[in-house]
Amino acid sequence: MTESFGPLSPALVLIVAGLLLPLVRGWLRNALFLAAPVAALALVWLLPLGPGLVVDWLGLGLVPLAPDQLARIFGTAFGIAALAGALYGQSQENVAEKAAALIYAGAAQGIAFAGDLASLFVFWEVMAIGSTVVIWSNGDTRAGLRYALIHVLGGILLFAGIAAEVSASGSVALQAVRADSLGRWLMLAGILVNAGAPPLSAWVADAYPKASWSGTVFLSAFTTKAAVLVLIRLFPGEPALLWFGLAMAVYGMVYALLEDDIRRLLSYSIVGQVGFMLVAVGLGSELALAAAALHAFAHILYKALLMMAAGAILKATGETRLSALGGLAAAMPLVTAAMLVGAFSLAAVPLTAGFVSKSAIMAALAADHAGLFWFALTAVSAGSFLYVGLRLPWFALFRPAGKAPEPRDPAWSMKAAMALLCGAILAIGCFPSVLVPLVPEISGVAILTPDHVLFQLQLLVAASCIFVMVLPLLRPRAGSTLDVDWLWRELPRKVLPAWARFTRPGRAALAVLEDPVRARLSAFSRRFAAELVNAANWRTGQIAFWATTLIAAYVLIAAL
Amino acid sequence: MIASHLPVLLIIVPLLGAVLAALSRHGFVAWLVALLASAATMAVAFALLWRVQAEGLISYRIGGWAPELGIEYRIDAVSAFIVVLVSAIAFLTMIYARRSVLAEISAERVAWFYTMLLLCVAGLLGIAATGDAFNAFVFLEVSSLATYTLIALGRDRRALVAAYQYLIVGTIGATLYVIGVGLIYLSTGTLNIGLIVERLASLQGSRALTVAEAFIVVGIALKLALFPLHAWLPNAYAYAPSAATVLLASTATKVAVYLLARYLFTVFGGDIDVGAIPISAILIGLSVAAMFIPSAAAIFQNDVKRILALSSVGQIGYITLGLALANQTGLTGGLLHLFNHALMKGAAFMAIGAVVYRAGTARLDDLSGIGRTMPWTVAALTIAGLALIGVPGTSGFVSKYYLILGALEAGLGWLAILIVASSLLAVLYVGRIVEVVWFREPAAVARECREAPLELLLPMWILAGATIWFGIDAEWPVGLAASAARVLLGGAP
Amino acid sequence: MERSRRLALMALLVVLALLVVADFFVEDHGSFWIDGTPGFAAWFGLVGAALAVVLAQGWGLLLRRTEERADD
Amino acid sequence: MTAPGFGDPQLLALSLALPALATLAIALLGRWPNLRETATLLGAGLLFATVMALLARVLAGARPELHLASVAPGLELALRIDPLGMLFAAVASTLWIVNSLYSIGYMRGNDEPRQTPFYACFAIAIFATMGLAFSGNLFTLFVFYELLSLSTYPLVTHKRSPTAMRAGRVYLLTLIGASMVLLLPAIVWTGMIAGTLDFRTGGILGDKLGPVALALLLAMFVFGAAKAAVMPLHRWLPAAMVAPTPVSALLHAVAVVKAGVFTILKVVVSVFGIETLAQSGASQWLVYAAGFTIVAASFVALRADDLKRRLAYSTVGQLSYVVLAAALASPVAVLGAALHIAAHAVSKITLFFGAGAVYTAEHVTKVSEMDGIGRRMPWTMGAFAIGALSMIGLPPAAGFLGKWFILDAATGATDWVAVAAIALSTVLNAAYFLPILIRAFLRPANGPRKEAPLPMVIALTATAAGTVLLFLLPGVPYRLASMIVGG
Repeated sequence: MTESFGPLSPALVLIVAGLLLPLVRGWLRNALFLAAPVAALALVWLLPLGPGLVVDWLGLGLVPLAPDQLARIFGTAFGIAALAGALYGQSQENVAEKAAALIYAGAAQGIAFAGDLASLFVFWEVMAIGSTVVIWSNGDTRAGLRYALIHVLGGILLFAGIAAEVSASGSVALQAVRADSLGRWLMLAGILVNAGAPPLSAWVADAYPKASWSGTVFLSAFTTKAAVLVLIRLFPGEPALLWFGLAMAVYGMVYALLEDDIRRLLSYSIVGQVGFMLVAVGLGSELALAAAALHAFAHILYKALLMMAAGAILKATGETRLSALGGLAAAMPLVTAAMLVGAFSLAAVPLTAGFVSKSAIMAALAADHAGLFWFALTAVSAGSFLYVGLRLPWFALFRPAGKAPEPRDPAWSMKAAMALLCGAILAIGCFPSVLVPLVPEISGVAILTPDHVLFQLQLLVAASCIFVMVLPLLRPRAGSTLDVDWLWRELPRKVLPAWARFTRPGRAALAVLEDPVRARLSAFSRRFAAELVNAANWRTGQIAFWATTLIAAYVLIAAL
Repeated sequence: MIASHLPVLLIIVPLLGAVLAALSRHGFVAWLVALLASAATMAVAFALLWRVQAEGLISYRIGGWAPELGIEYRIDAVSAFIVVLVSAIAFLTMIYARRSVLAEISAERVAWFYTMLLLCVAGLLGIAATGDAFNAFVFLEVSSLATYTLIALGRDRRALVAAYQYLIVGTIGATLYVIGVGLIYLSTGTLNIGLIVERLASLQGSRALTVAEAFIVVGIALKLALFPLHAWLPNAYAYAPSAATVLLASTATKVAVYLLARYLFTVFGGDIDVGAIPISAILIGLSVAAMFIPSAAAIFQNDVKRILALSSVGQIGYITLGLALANQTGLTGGLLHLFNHALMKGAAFMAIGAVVYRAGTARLDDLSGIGRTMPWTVAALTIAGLALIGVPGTSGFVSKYYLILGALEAGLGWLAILIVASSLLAVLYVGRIVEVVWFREPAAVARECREAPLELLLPMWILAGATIWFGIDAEWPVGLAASAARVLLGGAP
Repeated sequence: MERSRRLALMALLVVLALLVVADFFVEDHGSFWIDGTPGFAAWFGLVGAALAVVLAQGWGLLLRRTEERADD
Repeated sequence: MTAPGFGDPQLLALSLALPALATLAIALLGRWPNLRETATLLGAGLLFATVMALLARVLAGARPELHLASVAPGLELALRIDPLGMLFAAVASTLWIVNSLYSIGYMRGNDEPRQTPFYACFAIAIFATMGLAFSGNLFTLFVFYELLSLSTYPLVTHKRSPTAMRAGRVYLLTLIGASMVLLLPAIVWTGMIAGTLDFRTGGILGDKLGPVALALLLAMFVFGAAKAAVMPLHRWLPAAMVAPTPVSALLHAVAVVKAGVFTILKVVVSVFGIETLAQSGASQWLVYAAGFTIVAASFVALRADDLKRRLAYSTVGQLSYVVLAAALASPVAVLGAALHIAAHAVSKITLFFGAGAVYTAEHVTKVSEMDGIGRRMPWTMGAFAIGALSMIGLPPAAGFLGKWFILDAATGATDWVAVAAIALSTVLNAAYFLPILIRAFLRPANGPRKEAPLPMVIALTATAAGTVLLFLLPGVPYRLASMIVGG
């Protein structure tokens, strides 16, 4: 049955559409922009599950299209994100961004469906290119360059790891492994860079907010989640991931609590949420992996929705800093609703998709008796509600604003996209059983049971109490929080001049020593050259002298 | 009948030619005589080569006297090799000489010039052909005296000074040589080389002999311009008439090398270190010095003729290095380089002579862009230059290849590196010429020039063509050089 | 603390108390020794959220700067 | 495919005769530029056809041979096609067509003087490249190697400015100097030890040399082939950038530099034999040397503002990828090296074409002057972007191919130094190529759209397309490359 669709993979559809996009104009361009994700989404479901199609390339048996359950989960999520993003971005004028966004989405689909390491890597890099162009299209070159370089670094680490894996095992097959050799560590490191794991997590909050109002929606969906997908495939149950995940969850929460800019805040929260997924992947049980996939699915939906809301605010007011916003709820009701749905979903408020997926993760942790992680993540969940469910809506939307910006109503397409995602999130939240065909492993998880709902509500209300109590502390303040990227963004600026100052005396001393030597050398070479110029003008006596010397030498040696 | 008298004909034909040319007193007639005589000589030389290859050693006793009393001419593979080279170059020089000489020498001296040219050739051939140590001295003097005159005929006033210097140095050299021969005669009682070899076998370790060798080697070294005894050469070549320079550069030093090889190998035995004298080591040292120092000096010259002359001194270093290595491959390389260098330097001096013929100068500064107006001439010069560097595809490469191989066979890896490293100096001086003549905008002089006449181009291109030809198919010269080397090392002829 | 905030806090605490009470009436499926106890989520949420704020504030004191990054 | 009686040796002879004839025709037709250019294009086209015919034979398993001349005992001028040479020849002859087209646009667009010698020398260089690729023994290789150096000297000094002449001197001295002082003795030494100079897969040295001597001999070959620009013998390459862009494009991205790495690779495969080399460990030092070159060149490129200089240092780095692979001395590494030769050729020529097009249209030579140029010349800079991606090694561009196998080999040999060098340089490559693209596409354009002359645009579009196609359909080069070691 795979044969009947031939090589028509969702990835190919999107990438080709992306390449064609700049060539068509007017309504056709917008139609294509929208139709391609629809077609891709349809293909995700039409492709029958199976071992896929083997292509010979460079002597490697590549399987660029291997539909399985996991591919379908992520394919669906990526498809919905692409569709919603395309709908949302209809009014975006920049064709480069739109084309790149489609290629980006296509590459993500490609990763989802890749059945071997080589095709995986190819799509991995195409994804890096697509996302970089999406960021660049908004014109911030320096951040874009930093983003690109970090991803090239991640890419080459993964590449080296894959090469090591292939040369060790002799095949490009995707198989679950442990990080037990340098090559596999490289592979893991490459994936973790994309997942936003420490120490290089800073790129997420650095780059994503630099994209346009519509570009960020795409960015929030694909790169990190694709990394989670690959981790599920390659490193399920890798213990190191537990700790990486926990660190990311805490990091994301702390930085998000401090952040002023909405989109940066949401970017930090991506890291935090991916941390949840990584913990689940590190756990490695079937349920945990399914939960990780499900959380990725849900996260794609609600984070896209949040980014859409943020993008709408940006488009309407030209501002995304909490400290400069406020009181938008009345003027932008739909955006307010969207942001609340998204935020609540992130915070796992019951009846949202996030509640379903986070419950699955917690259940998996409980099932494996991973007490430490269970308690820690529960605490982080409470903290997450603080920043995204309370702090963000309060300061952006509800608090009385000193100077009220004059928002413009978002375009119909943006509204439609937000409505679509709100609907999806709430539908999943209310009827978790719709996910069972997609993720059968969660059927046994208690989700909308009274005790579980009550538990979650207590947690959320408790967090709300703390929020109200310490509200002044959480007031957004303009500024920035230092991160690891200080090392490459600011350290060189401080060190290089200091280094120059430091080496100047040394160089001066060297020059003092060097100059006479050089002068003497040049004098010598001048004399030498003069000597050579006149080499032919020896006097006869000199020749006679040499002849005599030679004979004398001969005779002398002979006499000895 | 004639065939049996070939060895002596080799000398007699040019001598007779010289006499006729002197008697003719007319430039053109003298030239014609010289041309015919050299053509005949060349024919004789090739016939000799053919006979040597077929029969081996040819011994010819003048007047039928026994070696003890009379003079013996001995033609073996080595002599034949040299004889062919000298006579062929001489013939080409004659073709080249007519127009060149007309332009450079006043009309009343032209006949005199050809006389001297033929005398010189006769002397050089005689050295190669004779089997008698003193007779070799006589021929050496004949050729030298002719050479002094030839140089002195140069248009430039400095030619006289150069000729005078050469006269003094040459005389010193000849004197040292004859002292050495005298010492040998005192020890062995004979001047015939064949007999000397026989009698020396019983005289190993004699002091007198050692001293004799010292005198002979240094004497010949003066003639072949071995560094540091080379200083007479650059000015002599630079100021002599172009045609004379061609002949001298291609043959005179080569014949001296032949004589050196004769003494080192044939007379004093295959092991060229005689007694306590490490001739091999000294010769290697001097050869290496020759490869570097004069070549480096060449880079700084502004007169193309002087560049080429100093380059000759350097190239002689390679040849003597081949002798010093004293193994089959190395010696083959040395002799092959002798042959190849004659061709390439001949072509180069012919080319620069043609340039002088048209432009009136050999100063590099004045020759900017002359390749634009004299492409064929300058192309020949370039080919010769590439061969001097040792670019593969030219004959220079093949001989250097054998030298490197010889050095490696002797276990002297560093020497192999030095051989190629010194080629870099050639890259510099040749590159300098090439850059100026091809890649600069034409100067005033160059713009007014026309291509050289066919008479100059023809012999020049025969030599340049041979340089390329023997770079691609070197079987013939390699065969000649290899069999000569075998003879010198005491193997079968 | 201004009045509206105090009111809100009171209201929230009341809600929380009600939830804790309700917790006594549902069957808990605790996975660990403590998490099944009634009201666990309430006090854990208070402590967890407070810890989060403290952690963030502490981190902010150390690394938060008032100026924007040079090339943001 | 061909008439009966026209067998492999004849085809082989034809592949050398065609560029030679083209040289002659170009020289004779100098007065009529259109005819002269026709001769160039015709020669290129026919050569391409010939090489393709040979390619089909070689893929089918034939190994055509042709004896040209015996120079002296032990010195034979002989040709023999093996897969590696075939790959090199195919790349060079294909790109000669594109480059000819481009040259015509460039030379006319810039009103360059001395066009006849330019085209003639170009044809000689191709002649030498063909001979080099098809050489059957070390001596033949050396002959064509030197011919290539000599024939490109006039091209480097084409501008005749003092800078150009100085660069020409550096160029010639380094290339000829290194080849004479090191390559030639290495060849002679090899001949002495092995008793033959013929190339033979698996090597001719056997176990006649110890590890130290092997390492020394390898060093002589590597640094002797200075065209491979392994540091410290790399200075000639940036210096040679004074040449007109088509020269930089074909010769300093394809023919000349590839001749260097081709020589090294060929020597490793067919003189040392990869097994001998791998077992003795004599090439380990070269991994470090090449790794250093890769990284150091990238750092220099990072700081270069002159576009062609940046590309030149990029070339220096990329060449050492091949050298590194050769040093790893495993079948996979050789495969990667061969593919990298092809991939780098087609991508780097695209980059140089782009640089030349920008120069012709706008007289821009510095990266700092390229603001917004991508908006004005979208085709040119689009192609440039593809070339840049390929240099970084990102799919879907050809640069990925070689890197894949080289990394495979490096990790397979657990040579983490090599892996680290490649990883670091990849990031650095991105760091010096991406700013160009950012400037070109993201800064506002300061003028109307204005593309380079049409022939140039066609040429660079073709090579950019080739860069992507080579990635998507690497079948033929892959098969050739995997035949190198396999037989």
